[in-house]
Amino acid sequence: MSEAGAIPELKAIVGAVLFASRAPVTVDRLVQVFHQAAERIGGIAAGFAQVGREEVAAAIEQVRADLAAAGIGLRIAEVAHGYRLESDPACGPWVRVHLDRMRPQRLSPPALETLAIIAYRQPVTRAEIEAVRGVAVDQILRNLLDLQLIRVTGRSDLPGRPWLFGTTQRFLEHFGLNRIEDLPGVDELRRREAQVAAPDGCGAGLAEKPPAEVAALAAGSAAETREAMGHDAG
Amino acid sequence: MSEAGAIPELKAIVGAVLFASRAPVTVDRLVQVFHQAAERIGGIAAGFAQVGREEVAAAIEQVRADLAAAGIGLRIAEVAHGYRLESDPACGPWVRVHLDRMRPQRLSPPALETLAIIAYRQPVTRAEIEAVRGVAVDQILRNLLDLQLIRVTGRSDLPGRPWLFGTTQRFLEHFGLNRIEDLPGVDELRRREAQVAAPDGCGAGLAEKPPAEVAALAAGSAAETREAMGHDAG
Amino acid sequence: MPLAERDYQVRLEVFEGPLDLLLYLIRREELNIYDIPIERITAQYLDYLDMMQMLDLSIAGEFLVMAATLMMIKSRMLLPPEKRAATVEDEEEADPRWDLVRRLVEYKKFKDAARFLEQLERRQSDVFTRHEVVEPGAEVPVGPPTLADVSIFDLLGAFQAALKRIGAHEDLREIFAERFTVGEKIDELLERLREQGEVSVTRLFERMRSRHEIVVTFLAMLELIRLQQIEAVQRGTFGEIVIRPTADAGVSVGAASDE
Repeated sequence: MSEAGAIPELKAIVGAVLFASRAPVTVDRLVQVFHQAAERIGGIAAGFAQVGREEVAAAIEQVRADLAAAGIGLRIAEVAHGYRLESDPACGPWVRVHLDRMRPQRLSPPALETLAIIAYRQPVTRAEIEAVRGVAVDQILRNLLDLQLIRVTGRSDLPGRPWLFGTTQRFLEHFGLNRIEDLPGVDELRRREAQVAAPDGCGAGLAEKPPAEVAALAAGSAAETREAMGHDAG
Repeated sequence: MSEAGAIPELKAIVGAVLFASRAPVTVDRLVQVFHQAAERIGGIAAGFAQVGREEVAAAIEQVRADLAAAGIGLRIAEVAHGYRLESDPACGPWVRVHLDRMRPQRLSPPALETLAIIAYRQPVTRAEIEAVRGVAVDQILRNLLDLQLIRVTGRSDLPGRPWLFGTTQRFLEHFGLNRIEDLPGVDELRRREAQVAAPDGCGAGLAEKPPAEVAALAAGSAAETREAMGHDAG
Repeated sequence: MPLAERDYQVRLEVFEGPLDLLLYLIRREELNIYDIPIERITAQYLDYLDMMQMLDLSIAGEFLVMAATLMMIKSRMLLPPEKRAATVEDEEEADPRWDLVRRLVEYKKFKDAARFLEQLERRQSDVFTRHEVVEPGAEVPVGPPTLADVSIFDLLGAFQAALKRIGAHEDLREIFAERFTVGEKIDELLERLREQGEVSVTRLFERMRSRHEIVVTFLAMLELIRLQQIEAVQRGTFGEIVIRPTADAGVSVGAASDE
C-alpha cells in the first residue's frame, strides 16, 4: 500500500476515515473533512479542495463494493444518517468468543416497550408513557438514559413543565437503523388522536399486517442468527 | 456479503476479529478462537474445529493482500507479536481533521458553575441549582446532558417528584479526575478545563503543579489519537 | 396467604404492569380483545394478583387500581344496555369495557413494535464496530433485571399449575416434616443445573410434595433470575418453560474482555 507522503486516493481516505471514526459518518461530514484539510494543511491535501458530495458518495460505494468483493468480514452499513464500517454479522459468533462476550447484550421486554413508545411518540413525557404502559417507568427511564438510548429533549408546556424524552443517535446505532422513519408503522403509531377511532380501525395494528421488513426479519436472519449463536444449545 | 446464518469463510472471520479487536491479535489467539467457538457454540462453528496455525497465517496474508489490492485506506500491520488492522498512514492528515471535532469543547463559565453545583451537591434538583445560581438553568442542563457530563440519577421525594441530577463517568474523564472526592474548587475546575481544551498548550493554571491525573489524561488522549491514525501521528 | 417464615427476602421488581397481565390472559385464553368475557378475566386477574401478593413481589399500585376497574366494569355490565346508555352521553361509550379495550389495543401495538426492535437488536448483536470495546457505558448493565424471553406472568402460570396439582393431594404430614429455605433451594437449583444444563419448570415442580416446597423453589428461581445467574426461556408461545444458567454465569469478573 502507499507510503506515507504519497498522495492517497479519495477512496482510500474515505475508507480510513470511516475506519477511524467512532460514530457513523455522513457524506456532508466527509466533504467538510476534505475542505478543512485542504485549508488547514494545504500541500497534498489541497488537491482535494474541490471534492463534492457526488464524488464522496461514489467513493463510499466503491469502498462498499470492494469490501463485498474481498470477503474479509467487513462491510459498510447505513446507520444513524451516516455510514459505518462494521463486521459481517455472519462472523459474529467468533468475534464474540474473541471478545469473551458470549451472551449478546439485550434489553428486557419492558425496556424495549418503553423505548418503542418513546421512539414513536417523541417528544413524549413520562406521564404519557405511563398512560400507555399502565405502570410506572421511572426505573426503566433511568436505565435507558444511562445507556444513552434516550435523552431529555426539552420540557413540555404542560403544568409542572415535565421533561420530554426522545431517542438518541445511539438508539439508531444500537438497532442498526438509518432514520427513525425506518421503524415500521411510524405514521400509525405516532399520535393517539390519529388512531383508535373505532373498534375495527384498531385491528389493523402491527400484528395483523406486518411490514415486509418485520416479516423478513422474523423469517430469516433472526431465527438463523439465534441458531448460529447456539442460543438453544447453551 | 454473506447474510447472517450463512457459513462465513475463514478469511472473513479473521478479518472481522482483527477489526473488532482493540489490541493486536496473534495467530495462536486466532487458532484458539476457532477451537473455543467450535466447542462452545458448535453448529456451523464446529466446521472450524481443526483449523491450525498455517491456515490462520495464510488467511491473514490473504486479508493483507486483499486490502492492499482494494486500496481502501486499510492495512494489516504486524505489531507487538500480533496483527492489527489499521488505517493507511498516508490518509493520516484527513483522519486527524475528522477526529479533531471529537475533541471535547470548552465549556462556558455558566456551564462550569452549574456543573460545579451539581458535582458538589449531587444528587440535586433543578430548583436547587437555580436557587444557588439565581437564574434558570434549563438550557444549560440540557447541554450538559447532551454532553453526557451529567445524568438523571433519580427522582426526589419533593412535591412534583422532580428529577435529580448527578455527574457521570465522562465528567471525571473530562476533568481528569480519578474520583468525585478528588474534586477541587470551581477555579481549579476552570483551569483543568483549559488544560483539557488545549492539551499541548502547556496548561495555564496547571503549570505550577500538574496533578498526575491530568498528565495521564493528556498522555492518554495523545496515545489514543495516535493509535486511531496509524503511525505517522505525533 | 403470606409466607409464614421468610428466611430470605426476594425482591423482584416487576416491570410489567396490569395491562401486560390482561394481554397475557387474553392471549392465553385465546379471547377476542373486543369482546372480553369480563367475569372470567376478572377472576383470573385476581388469581394472579393473589399469587403475586403471596410471593410478596413488589407489585405496583396500578395492579390494584386495575382490579377495582375490572370489578366496576363487571358491575356495570350487569345493567341492561338501555340504562347504561342513559348514563353516558355517547352511544359508542355504552359498553363499559370500551375504555379498557382502547387502552389494551393501543398498548398491544407498542408491544408489537417492541418485538420489532427486539429482532433488530438480535440482528445487531452480531455486528461489531471497531470501537465496540472501548465505548463508554460498555460496562453498564443492560437495563433492568430481565426475565430473558419469558414474562413474569408465564412463570406465574407454571407456578399456578403446580399449586393446583398439589392442591388435590397435598400430604399434610409432609408439610410439617419438611422445611425448606430459599437459600437451600438456590444451592439445590444451581447444583441441578450444573449437572443437567437445563431443567423444565414443570418437571422441576413435579417432584415436589408440598405447597411450601413449591413456593420456596419458585422464590429461589426468581432470585436467581434477578441475579442473572439463570434465565428462563420458552419454546414457542405458551410452550414449555426451561431454566438454564446464563452463558456468563460464574465467569470470573475481570477476566480479559479483549486480548
